[in-house]
Amino acid sequence: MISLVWLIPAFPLAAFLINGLFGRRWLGHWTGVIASVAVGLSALLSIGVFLEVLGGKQQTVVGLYRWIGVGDFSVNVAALIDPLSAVMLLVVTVVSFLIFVYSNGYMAEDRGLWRFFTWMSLFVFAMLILVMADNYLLMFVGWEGVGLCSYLLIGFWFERPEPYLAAKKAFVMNRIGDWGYTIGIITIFLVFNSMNFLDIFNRLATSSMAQGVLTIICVALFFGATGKSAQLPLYSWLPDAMEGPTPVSALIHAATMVTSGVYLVARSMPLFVAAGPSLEVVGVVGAVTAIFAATIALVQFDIKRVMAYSTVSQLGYMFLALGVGAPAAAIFHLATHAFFKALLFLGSGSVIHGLSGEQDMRKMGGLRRRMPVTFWTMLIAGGALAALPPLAGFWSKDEIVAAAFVNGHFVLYAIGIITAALTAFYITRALWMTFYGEPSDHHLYDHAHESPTVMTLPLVLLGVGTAVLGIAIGFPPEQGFIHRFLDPVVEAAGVAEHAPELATILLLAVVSVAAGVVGIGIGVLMYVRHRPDPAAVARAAGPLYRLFVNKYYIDELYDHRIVEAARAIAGASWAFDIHIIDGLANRLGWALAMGGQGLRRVQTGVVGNYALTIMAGLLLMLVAYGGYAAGIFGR
Amino acid sequence: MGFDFVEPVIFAVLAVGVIGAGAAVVLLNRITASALLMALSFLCMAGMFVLLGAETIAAFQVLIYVGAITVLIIFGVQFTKQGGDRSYALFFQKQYPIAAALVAAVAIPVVLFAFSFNAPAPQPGGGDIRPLATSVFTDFAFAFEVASVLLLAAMVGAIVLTQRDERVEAARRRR
Amino acid sequence: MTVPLSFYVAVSAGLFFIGCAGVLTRRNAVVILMCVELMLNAANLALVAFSRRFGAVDERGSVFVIFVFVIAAAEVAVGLAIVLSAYRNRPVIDVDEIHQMKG
Amino acid sequence: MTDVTAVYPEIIVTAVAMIVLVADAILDRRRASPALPIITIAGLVVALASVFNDVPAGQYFRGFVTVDAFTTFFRAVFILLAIFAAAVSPAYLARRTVPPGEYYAIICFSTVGAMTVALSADLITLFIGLETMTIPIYVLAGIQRSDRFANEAALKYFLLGAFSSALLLYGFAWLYGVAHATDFVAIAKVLTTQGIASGPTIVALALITVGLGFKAAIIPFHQWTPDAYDGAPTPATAFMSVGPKAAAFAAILRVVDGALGPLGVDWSAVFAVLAAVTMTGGNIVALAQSNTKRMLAYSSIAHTGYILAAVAASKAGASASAGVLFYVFAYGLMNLGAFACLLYFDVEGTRGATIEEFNGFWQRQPLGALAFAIFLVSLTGIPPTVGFVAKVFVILPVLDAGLVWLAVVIALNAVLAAFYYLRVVVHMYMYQPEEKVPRLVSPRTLSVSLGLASFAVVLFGIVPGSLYDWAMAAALPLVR
Amino acid sequence: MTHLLSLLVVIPVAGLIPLFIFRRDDAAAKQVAITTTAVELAVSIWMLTQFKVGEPGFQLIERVDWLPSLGISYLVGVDGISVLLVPMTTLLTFISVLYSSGGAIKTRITEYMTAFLLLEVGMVGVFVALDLFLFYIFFELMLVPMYLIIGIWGGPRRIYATLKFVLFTLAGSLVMLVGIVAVYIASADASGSRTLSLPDLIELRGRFSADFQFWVFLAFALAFAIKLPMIPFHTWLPDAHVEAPTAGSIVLAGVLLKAGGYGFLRFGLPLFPFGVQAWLPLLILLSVVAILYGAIVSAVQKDLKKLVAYSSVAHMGFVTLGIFVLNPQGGVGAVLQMLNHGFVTGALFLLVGIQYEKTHRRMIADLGGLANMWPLFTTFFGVFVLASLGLPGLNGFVGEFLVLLGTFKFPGVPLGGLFWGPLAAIGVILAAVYLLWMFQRVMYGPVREAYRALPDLSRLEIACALPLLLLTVLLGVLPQPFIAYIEPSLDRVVRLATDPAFTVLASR
Repeated sequence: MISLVWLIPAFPLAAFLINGLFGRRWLGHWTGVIASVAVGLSALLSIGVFLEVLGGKQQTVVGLYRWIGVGDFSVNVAALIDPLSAVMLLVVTVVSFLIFVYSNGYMAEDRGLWRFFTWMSLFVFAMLILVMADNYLLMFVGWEGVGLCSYLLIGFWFERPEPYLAAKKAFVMNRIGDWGYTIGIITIFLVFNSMNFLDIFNRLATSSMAQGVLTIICVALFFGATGKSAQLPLYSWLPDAMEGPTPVSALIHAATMVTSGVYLVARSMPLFVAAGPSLEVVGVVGAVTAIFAATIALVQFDIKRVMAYSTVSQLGYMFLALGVGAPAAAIFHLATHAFFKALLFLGSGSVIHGLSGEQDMRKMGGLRRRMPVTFWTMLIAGGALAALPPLAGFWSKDEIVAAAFVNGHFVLYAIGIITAALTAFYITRALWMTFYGEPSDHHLYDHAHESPTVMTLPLVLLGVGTAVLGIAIGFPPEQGFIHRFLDPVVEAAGVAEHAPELATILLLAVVSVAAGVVGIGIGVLMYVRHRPDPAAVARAAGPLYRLFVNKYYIDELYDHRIVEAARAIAGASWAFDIHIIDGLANRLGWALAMGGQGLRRVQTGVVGNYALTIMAGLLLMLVAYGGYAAGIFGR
Repeated sequence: MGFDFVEPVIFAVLAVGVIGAGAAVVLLNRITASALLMALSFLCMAGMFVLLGAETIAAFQVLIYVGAITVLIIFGVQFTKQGGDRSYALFFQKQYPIAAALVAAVAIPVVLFAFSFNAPAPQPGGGDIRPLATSVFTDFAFAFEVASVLLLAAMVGAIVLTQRDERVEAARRRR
Repeated sequence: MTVPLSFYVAVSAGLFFIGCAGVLTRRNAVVILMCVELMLNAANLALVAFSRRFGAVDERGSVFVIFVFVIAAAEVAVGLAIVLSAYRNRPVIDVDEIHQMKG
Repeated sequence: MTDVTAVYPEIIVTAVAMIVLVADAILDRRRASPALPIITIAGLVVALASVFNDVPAGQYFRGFVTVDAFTTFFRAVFILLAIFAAAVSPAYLARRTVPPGEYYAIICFSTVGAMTVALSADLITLFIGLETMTIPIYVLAGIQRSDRFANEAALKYFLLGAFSSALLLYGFAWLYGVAHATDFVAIAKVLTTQGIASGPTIVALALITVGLGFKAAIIPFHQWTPDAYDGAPTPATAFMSVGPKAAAFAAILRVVDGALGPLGVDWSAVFAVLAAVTMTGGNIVALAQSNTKRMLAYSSIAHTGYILAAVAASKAGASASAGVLFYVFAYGLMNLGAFACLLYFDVEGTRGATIEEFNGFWQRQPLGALAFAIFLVSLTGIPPTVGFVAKVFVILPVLDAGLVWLAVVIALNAVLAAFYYLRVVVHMYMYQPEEKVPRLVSPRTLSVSLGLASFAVVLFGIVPGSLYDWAMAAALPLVR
Repeated sequence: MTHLLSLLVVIPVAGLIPLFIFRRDDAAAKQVAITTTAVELAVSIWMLTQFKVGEPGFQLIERVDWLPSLGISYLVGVDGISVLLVPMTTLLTFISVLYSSGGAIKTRITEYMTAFLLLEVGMVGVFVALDLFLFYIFFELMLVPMYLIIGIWGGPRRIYATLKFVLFTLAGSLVMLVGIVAVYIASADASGSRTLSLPDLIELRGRFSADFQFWVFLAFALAFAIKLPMIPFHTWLPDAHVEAPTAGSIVLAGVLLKAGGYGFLRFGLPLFPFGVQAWLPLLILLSVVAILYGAIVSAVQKDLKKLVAYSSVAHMGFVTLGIFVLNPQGGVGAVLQMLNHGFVTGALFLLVGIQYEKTHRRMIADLGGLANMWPLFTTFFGVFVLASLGLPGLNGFVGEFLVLLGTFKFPGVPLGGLFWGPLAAIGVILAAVYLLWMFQRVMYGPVREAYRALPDLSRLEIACALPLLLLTVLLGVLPQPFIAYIEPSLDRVVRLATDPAFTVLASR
């Protein structure tokens, strides 16, 4: 089965080509079917692969051909199948499949349907390359490929400016991150003389490396990860990315692409572990991002933006996990998050669909009667996000904060707990404003309707997943299936895994659940009992509130100050180009022409003057020859 | 042969004649006068040739320069006179200061260098017609032929430039 | 005593530069022509002087002079012809009046 | 009797002149105008053939006539240029009522003079040759009597020419006084022992430089050039601009390289500077010209500079002189052609067309435009044309002689030149013709000869080998 | 002893004859030109198959004495560096002619095609010539036809542009001519026999003293730097491109610029190792500056063609950088980058030209919303834009990445690869910025009424662009076969350039 692993990306690629070439003219709605079937097939295959890996095939490299090779530098197109990639394959294909199915309904009316499924297929292909690659360079292909697709899909509705501006922002910010990635991998090559994961880790194990250069490498790679996974300082593209169709947000900007940063760091764990300080960086950045984004999510009214910031925040958790040396927990959270966040997005998508495009939560309310399926599934997902046992989110997030505590990062732990409370609060707020209370806009309310089965079915499936996944693979804590499965990877990384005793685990679990409950409690108080009234709180918070609403003025900084500065520089250098560099050339020509005009005056046309010149010339000759003879000018 | 003042004295006189007449050609403003003084300068020059013992050259000098060339030039002067002689003496010319300075600057060193020619003991003069003739008609036979070609060309040229052009004349008369 | 060679050369040089001065300063084409003739004469004097005052009489200088006569004659003939044909079209003899072409 | 056979070419060319004059006299105008050029060209072709009849190289007329590869080369060049000039002229002469018989005869006389310069072995013959070459040219410049510009051109050229040949003569006189000899070999021998360290030598050298520099139009002795070229009837200009210049360089090689060779150290340094000044000055002023004829006049000054650079590189030995010879040939071909291209225009007087009048020339006269473009590209020095090869053969000795700066100056000047040459191409090909452009004429002889010439320009640009070898052979007798 | 290369040089010349015969008939002229270039393309591909991959030396050599007395000969041959550039040239020429025959050129067809055939002679010749004299002749032969193409069939300011182009190029190449002659003189051995044939010169380059190399390399570098162009000699490029007709831009960007980079690799590195070492710091600096500066300036261009032109400056910066880091990765990257730039930028100019033909607008501000009407055009344009900004999986990435890799490995003066590498990598970000900005401004947004009726790509236009698209993808996905062609010869060049013998020479 593993030998067939290349079929997994092959199917989406085929779908991409077919839809791309024939979609517009002939296929029409069939494009959706084709794409879904293709992804479904790869999902089946990856389940097979997963089982095989489970069956003990720990590390398999499936080579395809030599891609680039010059001198001592050589890179193959080859797949590395180990537990880590197996999990990722599974998550990616399965979630993608569900979302594809959902999209068939959601995008049905859009005349660009064929484009949508073409690019979605391409995205899945690229994502799979990213996950399967056995070396950093091939990974980079997928890495950029998903970036491209996200660009195309965010800008899907390119008649309006917002989408394509958001799209460009996303791509450019990713590119900035990729700068780090490039530097990282090239430095890796300089140090290890290879870009192949296994070679690198072997060399790392056998020979001792200089701390400094490893730190440079890791920081560079992590910088790349922040770009892709929307961490500080490169997070601000993700909220804007919500301009894309909702399934895109669900698939790319919640479940898969944005997690590839996490995957990168998890993949490079041995490097990070070997280079001590870099892990601290990862942890701190993750934690800060988590609480930072959560605070912004508190005050958003656009339902999708709430989800977006929550995604940023959750990704922060994952990096936090990596930072405190719990890669397994990170991957675990990645998986669960993929499910419940995708579900939240699809749910809100279903709401938007039901309200024919309305995204502002202030205009919603009371929808639970109108769209029950959506309501219930989102409720489950919300619970998971708020980390209520026994839902998936609880297990994974609990492990993260626990790991932070156990490994002695108490500050990070504290941040984690606070963030948990905030998370619980804003999700409560969002769900309440959407589904409870009185419909604030009756016109919308009356036309609201539940989505078709093709959309609700994936919701249900995801809901089930969200409900059971955690307990299925995450129990018992720290020894759950996922751990045993990922152990090889973790050990390879050489992370110090000291398993705490049960008491602490329970204690920590209680604390984090408590945090969640507190958050929910406050939320309920404010939005059900209206005491304290949200508006009053906002007024009381004053500047802090404004800070949150304006997202810490970071977009302001990025989109205006920096961009304007760049424009100014560019304009200046163009002026320099025209007036100085080119100007000099032209002025030289002008000067010569003027010189010609000047010399023309000497040509008076009067014979006497000409004779005079000749005489002067004679004098010059005498002086010259005399000078030479006397050796004045030297010989 | 003892002292012989004759030659130096004659030389001095001739030199004064050559230089003086030449200077007058440049300085005087009446063209006819200039022409005649030029002839005088040529004559003195012929005298110098005699003094140098080149009687043949002297003869040619008189024949060609004083005879032919001076006459030609005087004709030229006559032909071009009725434009009114608006030619001025040296000191009315525009660029004379620069010209004078330049010529002086060149002339002074050259004249000084001229004195650096030192001749060995003088040779007995004697007729120069024979060696001259042999040389011209043997060594320089070809050059001589070319010279004749030159004269022919000059003749043709002079004719073609001065012959009256019927149509142009007619046009002028019509005006 | 005979006059040394250098004196002859000096005289010729003097005459030569007088001619130069004339060419540079006079405006009448014919006068300029005369001045050129003076210069040629100066050259002749030098040539003859050299040819007669070398150790052994060397007639090449004199031969040169003969050819210079020829050249001078041709020059004058052509020169006057040119002056005349120009004068016929435009009765101006002062060369610094003649500068339609310049620059 | 061998003496006479040695100078058959000169005799034949003279004879041609005579025959033309006679034919002109006996034939009436109507039949003369077509017959004369044919007679001239035929006769000159015979003369050209006679150049190559194998006279054993050596001294004739008791050593006062040298016949060697050098002589042969220049004889051939002069006769070729004369043929070319005769071929492009007829239509113009007929149009402007220029007396054709005298015209062709004078060209032949001048050619005889030039050839005499090439074969001269001593100062006297050389001087006679120079004057025999120059004096007819004065006439040629003024031969369009009725035209004021022609008169002015002739007058200026004559007065200054006479002045400069007086200077040259005086220089020769002093050289004779210094060296006690007139033949180049003897002079060289004396100077070798004597060196430059005497006042008279310096004076002679200076005067000779000025005199020959005037004939070759070296700055600052060049000022007659634009006016004379501009005012003279265009076909005459075409010949003037190449024949006398070639002869001047023949003289420079014979006198300066030959007789004054021992003083090479001194004059080559001065010549290098003169060369740089000449090419730069010529080009810069040419930039500012709007009349193509005058522009070409200035450009010919610039080319003098290039040739002079090769002369200055005499330290490099034969390759320097070979460079001069090759460039002289190439220059004659392309410059005569370029001037002749102006003959397509029937503009007022003797002036050339202004650059605007060339707008859309490619439409009105495609082949003429093509030929002109080829000549201009060649003058610029862009391959595959003879002009480019010639530049290479100049740069080669210049670098060989260690004058790197001069080589760079040459290169940059070529860029300068490119500007104004290609501007003409721009006007010919890239602008539409304006309302009032001068009438065009397209005489067959002109087109044919230009076609041949432009073909030769390209041909020698692609296979210059044999020509260069010939130039090399011709240069060898000069180096002792 | 095959005559393939001579055939390549001769075919276009042969094409001139029928062209002259049919000069009155435009349609026939087009046919002749297309056929000729097609045959040329076929022959060049055949040549590719005849080439023995993996041998560093020159192959398919032909030698005919030309100026025997001067030891100059007609000497042609190819090695791994040039063997790929020749088919690229013929392909781009074919596409240009094909596109031009589709009505883009309306006046003076025959002259136009003649110019193109002559141009092809020059371009092919430059890549196959192994004798410096011959090389120079071809190098200049490219000049005049392009001068006419821009000047006659160009835009409103064509005269200024074309004169500028010619004067800049000439200024460089004439100085190089002096350099060539200097090399010729310096090549003299005891017996005084001299040569300009590259293989011989490489053998006897020991005769080139240190400061000789210093100056002569400068002379060569000037010509190539202007041709490339490198900062600060680049200002002719935008004008020339903006004014040139579409096909002219394609060939200019696609091939003529390459002559510069190729010249560095072919003559600069092997002949003047010390000169290279001496000028290395400056050249590296200029390359990196070109990458960043070119990108920054592109970002504020209002004219579509100008933007692409300035982007070429940046891309050629990668070429020179790759060449002068003097290691196999960099070098191979540079050559690949030359190919990629040829295909991608050529294609971009083609598409911009097509777009201009339809809308008659080139100001970015006047465009927009094209994606809706022209899905095909948008796809092509998008792919080439992405390739141009170095998206992995397309060809642009391979070259740029290898260059960056080489740069990081670059040991030395003055600051070392770890300084220059990341700096150059910034250029990749900037490329994304300005290209995407351009793409969205032109393609996205609401449809302009003025353009609503305009048709999408025609068959001919697709036929022109498709080969380039396929190559773009192929070179991105499967570059190894091409690298196999390049690498051996390039190793040789790099080894010649870093020959330790010359550090000794330098010390002397």
